[in-house]
Amino acid sequence: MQNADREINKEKISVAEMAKQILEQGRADRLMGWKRGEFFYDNSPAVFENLSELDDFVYDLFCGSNLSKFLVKESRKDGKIAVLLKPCDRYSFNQLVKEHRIIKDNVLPVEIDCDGMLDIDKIRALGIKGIKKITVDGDQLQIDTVYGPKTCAREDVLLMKCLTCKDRVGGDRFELVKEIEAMSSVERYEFWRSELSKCIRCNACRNVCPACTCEKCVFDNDKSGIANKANTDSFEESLYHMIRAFHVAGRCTDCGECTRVCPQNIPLHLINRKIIKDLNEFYGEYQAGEDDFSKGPLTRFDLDDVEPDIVMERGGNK
Amino acid sequence: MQRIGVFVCWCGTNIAATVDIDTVVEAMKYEPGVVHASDYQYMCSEAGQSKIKQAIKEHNLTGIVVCACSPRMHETTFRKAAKAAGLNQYMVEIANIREHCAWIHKDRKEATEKAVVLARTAVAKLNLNTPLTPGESSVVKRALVIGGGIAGIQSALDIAEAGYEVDIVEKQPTIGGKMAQLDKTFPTLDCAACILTPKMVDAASHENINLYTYSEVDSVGGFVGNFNVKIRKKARSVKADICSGCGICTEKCPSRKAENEFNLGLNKRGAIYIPFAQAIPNVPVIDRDQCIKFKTGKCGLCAKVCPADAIDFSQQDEIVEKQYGAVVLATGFNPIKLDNFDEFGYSQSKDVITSLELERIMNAAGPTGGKLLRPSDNGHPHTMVFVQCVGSRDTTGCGKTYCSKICCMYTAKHAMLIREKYPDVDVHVFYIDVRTPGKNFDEFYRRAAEDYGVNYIKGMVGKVAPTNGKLLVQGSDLIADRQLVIEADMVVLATAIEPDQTAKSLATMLTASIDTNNFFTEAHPKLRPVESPTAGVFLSGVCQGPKDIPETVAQASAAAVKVIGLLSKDKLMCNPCVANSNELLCNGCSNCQHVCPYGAIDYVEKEFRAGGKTSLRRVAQVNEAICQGCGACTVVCPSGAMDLKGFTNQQIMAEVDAICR
Amino acid sequence: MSIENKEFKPLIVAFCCNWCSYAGADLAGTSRLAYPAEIKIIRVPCSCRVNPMFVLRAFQRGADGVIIAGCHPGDCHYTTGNYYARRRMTLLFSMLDFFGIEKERTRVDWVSAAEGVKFSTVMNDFSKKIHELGENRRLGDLRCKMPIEK
Amino acid sequence: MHQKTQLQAETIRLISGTNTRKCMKCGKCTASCPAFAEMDISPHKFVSMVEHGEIDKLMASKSIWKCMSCFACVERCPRGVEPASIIEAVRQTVIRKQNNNYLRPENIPELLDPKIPQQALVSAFRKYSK
Repeated sequence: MQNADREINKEKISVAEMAKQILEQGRADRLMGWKRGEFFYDNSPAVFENLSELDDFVYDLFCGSNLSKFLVKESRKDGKIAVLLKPCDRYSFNQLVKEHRIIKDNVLPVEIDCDGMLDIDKIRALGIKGIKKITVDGDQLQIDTVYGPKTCAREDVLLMKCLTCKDRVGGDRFELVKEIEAMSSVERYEFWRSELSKCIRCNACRNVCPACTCEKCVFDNDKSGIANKANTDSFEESLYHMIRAFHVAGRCTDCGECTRVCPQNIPLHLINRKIIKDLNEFYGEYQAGEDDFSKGPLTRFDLDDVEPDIVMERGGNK
Repeated sequence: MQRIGVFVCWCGTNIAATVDIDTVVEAMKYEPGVVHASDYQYMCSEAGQSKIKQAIKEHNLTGIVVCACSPRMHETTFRKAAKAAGLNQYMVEIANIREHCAWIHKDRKEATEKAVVLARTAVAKLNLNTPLTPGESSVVKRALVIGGGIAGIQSALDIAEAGYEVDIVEKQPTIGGKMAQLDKTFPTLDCAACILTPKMVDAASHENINLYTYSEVDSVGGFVGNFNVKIRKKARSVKADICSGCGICTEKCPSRKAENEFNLGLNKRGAIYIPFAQAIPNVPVIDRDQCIKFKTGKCGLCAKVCPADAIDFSQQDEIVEKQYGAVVLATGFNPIKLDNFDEFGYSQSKDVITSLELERIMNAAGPTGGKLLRPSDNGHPHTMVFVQCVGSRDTTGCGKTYCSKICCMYTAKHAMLIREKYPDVDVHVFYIDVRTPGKNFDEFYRRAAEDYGVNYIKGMVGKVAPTNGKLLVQGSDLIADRQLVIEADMVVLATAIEPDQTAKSLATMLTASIDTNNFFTEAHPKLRPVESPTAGVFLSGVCQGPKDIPETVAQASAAAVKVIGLLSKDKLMCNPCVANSNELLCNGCSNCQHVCPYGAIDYVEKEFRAGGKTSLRRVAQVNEAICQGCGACTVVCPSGAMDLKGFTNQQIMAEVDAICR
Repeated sequence: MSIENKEFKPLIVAFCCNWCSYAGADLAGTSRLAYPAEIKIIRVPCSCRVNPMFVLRAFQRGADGVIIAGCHPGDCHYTTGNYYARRRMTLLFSMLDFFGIEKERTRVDWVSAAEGVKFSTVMNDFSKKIHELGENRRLGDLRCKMPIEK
Repeated sequence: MHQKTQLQAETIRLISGTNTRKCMKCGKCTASCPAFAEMDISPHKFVSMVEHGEIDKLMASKSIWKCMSCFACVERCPRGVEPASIIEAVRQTVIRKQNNNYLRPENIPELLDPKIPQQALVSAFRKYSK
């Protein structure tokens, strides 16, 4: 996926150096990247307006967040903004350009490399506490902790979304979806009931989702009939994730941000992936955000599409 | 808050017999917004309507729910009544408690419960209704008639006489259709050509009628009042404007291999041909599949002999794009293929023919010059057997389930004509039923039997076996309860008729519905028989259902009247139940534009002020004159900005809630 | 179970397009072709007007089955509406199945204005299926803690 | 109709799987029948007689043993009524009452004639055995 109007790091200089050069040379007025957080593992998205602000710039193993969505607002401001796009972020970027949510002319997309981002929770789950610093050593991570040096396999602590990165060779991103499909209907129901019971309706999944950029979200709109109002009945509660998944169907790029940010660790991306899997099987392979012009699978049709009965005939036990 | 009146109709006993009206009325009184509920025996009657009007004024109602028959039946009636009483006509909702309740349920308690639910669903929807105003669109004062048979010609003539332009599109090289192939017509026995050809000439010479022969409709866009049609004028390879119609080319053409379609393949024609002597336009056409010039590059004899230099081998198909206010479908019929009816031996013997083939044989301009000759040896037949209902009334899938309607009468005609001209010929007719409703029809059939001695046999033919130059017809005589074998010289099959195959593709292009047999569906089987459910599309002739010539002509004129009524209007009221975009919510994502079948959605950059700042945003705008209100856009809109007036998200959800309460 | 089933009165919502299926339902009525009273019809202009949210809402409010009926593919009054509906509903049904909601509770069928008999058959058939499935508990509230019987 | 005859007619309809009401009395079955000359009751009457419950008469009829089960009537009936199936059903009813086998598998080889169509053989076996 390469576009002529995109910055590509040809000289293989560091991302920080690239960022500096872009602002220095005035190729953009502002730059969207990541800023060091209070802790080394909580880098957050930030806009840098001048060179001195770039002192806080960081691009390391904890820059998982997808910057595309911020451009919906940022690209509408005056001046040009450069944005750093990891390979996985580019799909969201394209999709948003396609939907006219990002004003393309005001953005300088900068493609940067990524070898996979880390999940701090996974590292902690290995019993590694008091972490001071993490360095990469081939497949291994050297972790400097207050209790002395530790190591772990890099593969074991990658973000979920990096494990099924579209640029990785091999692996099946639908593996978990298939596992759930193979369950009995009751098992599936119990699985989702136990997962969705954890939801606290914090809306983090929606807020981070690059496909959820509506001017006004239906869940915030009293007139939509599904608004997030006082819990007079459980409709909104139980169906929130279904409606959300359907809303982004055909537009979801499978960026995995929903699961990354979920404070309750609900594997929300599996719902979206199930839809992507179905779309691929029924209507041919389609990757939302592969380009910024093609029609999505739900806004086109074929005369000989499968009938809905196929759901009845397909696998998936009762 | 609305002030709603609920009116429950008894429909005589149609509803009242199964639904307890009082219970429904009583239950509605407690529904939110309802301030009045009453009932009446016939709500649609003048008295019923005035009850509604009175209640609207008396109770100062803002909307009414009528619990009655299907909205497809009387919605318009009640809307007019509401309008007359000063209400907006879209503040009317119908609860269908007849077709969807009283008529299909037997249990009174069950039906009453359902009627209450249906009524409260309508109330729930009405609570969210807002007055709607229909927009207006212009009317192109020109009609398109598809099909140039007697139906199309009659419709076109009537419309043209009223002063409107009409174009006829006919796929054959000439207008005339099936009637041009017929010999005589029942029940008067006057010759078909004598009454048809003057009409053909009238159509061709009428200043308001424009003929597109050897042409087909390629695509149709637009809507009532503004259809946009692409017509493909197939290449005739003859310049129609300079051809004098002398016919020398058709005589000199050395190719004689093509089957003459007009004579149903009973003889041959040249590669350049005029279908029949009275063809209109009288311009030949080159059959490129047969033409030696097109096949080998050599010949070109027709071009050499043409005194007008009208032959043009390089002619291409031409696409004409035109606007029409109304479309008349007059696509007609064909006899079915007899592949599924081997027992009648049609494929085994030349002497087994269809009735339409017999028409050609009997016709003075036909392949035998009007002499009744056996196709196999040109001999004079002595015994003829007619078989009725061949492929009609067949529920096994081999033929057609319906009665083809015209066969009884034309068979009587054939039998009579043969007996009159050749009294030495024995004529036997196998029939299942003889159906002769129609003016002077039964008298005609009885004359065939009584005056002309046609032997009518109640029974069916089971097998026709060609043996030693004869046809052994094995049939049953149910009155005598016996099986009989007739040694016949010719067998004539009254073959079922089916709609022309173009009906199906036209139905798709025009979104006009067709039934399981591919006949066009009428808007109402009794009350709107010549209109398609699609506004601006009208039906003429057999494309709507089997009919004979008098009926066809009557329907053609009726369709013309409907067209004239439409074209006489300067403006049409548009359906106000169209899509509507809430610009404040619109993301500008173009999803709605992608799915709109009419191209009714445009995007504009619009300024919005919020928090003291102005910003430009891309938002969707619906062209209300073009939108037909399907609602496809509403579902793909992620933010819910796109909604459908009259069927809003909130209204439908309120209906769901009311049903599921 | 069997006693429960006897008392089970299902609630079925049918979305019918105005041009074909609603007219088909009218024809079923005119022809006096019975189907169960638990089926309640909502008229929509086209099957493509049916938002999956409506289907979910019906289930959540206690419907035991939802059926969407439209013109046969190719016969849509609006030319293409039912093609979109077909994709949306296929996807929705598959997703519901993925959540463990009995997939037989949902159905799409194509009924033309001339198919009164088919309308009645389809409705009887669907109702029978819902009777077999019993009450819709799963989607009523996917998050409630009440365990379902297996 | 008498209860007994009604039951008999119902049995015939059940065994044959036909709906006699579909008959539109066109007579194509009788017209098609190659064994008509041998029959005392014509094929089309079979249908109406079942419809009217005259099963006893049918069971006594010669026709049921003359039908060759060629299925010409079934093939050509425009309404899908299947007179041959009705005749077969009546035969079945007669045989069940008689409790007798007219044809045994062991007798088949000696009766075999290569000219007999397979279908006729199968039909005969069904016809003359229980």
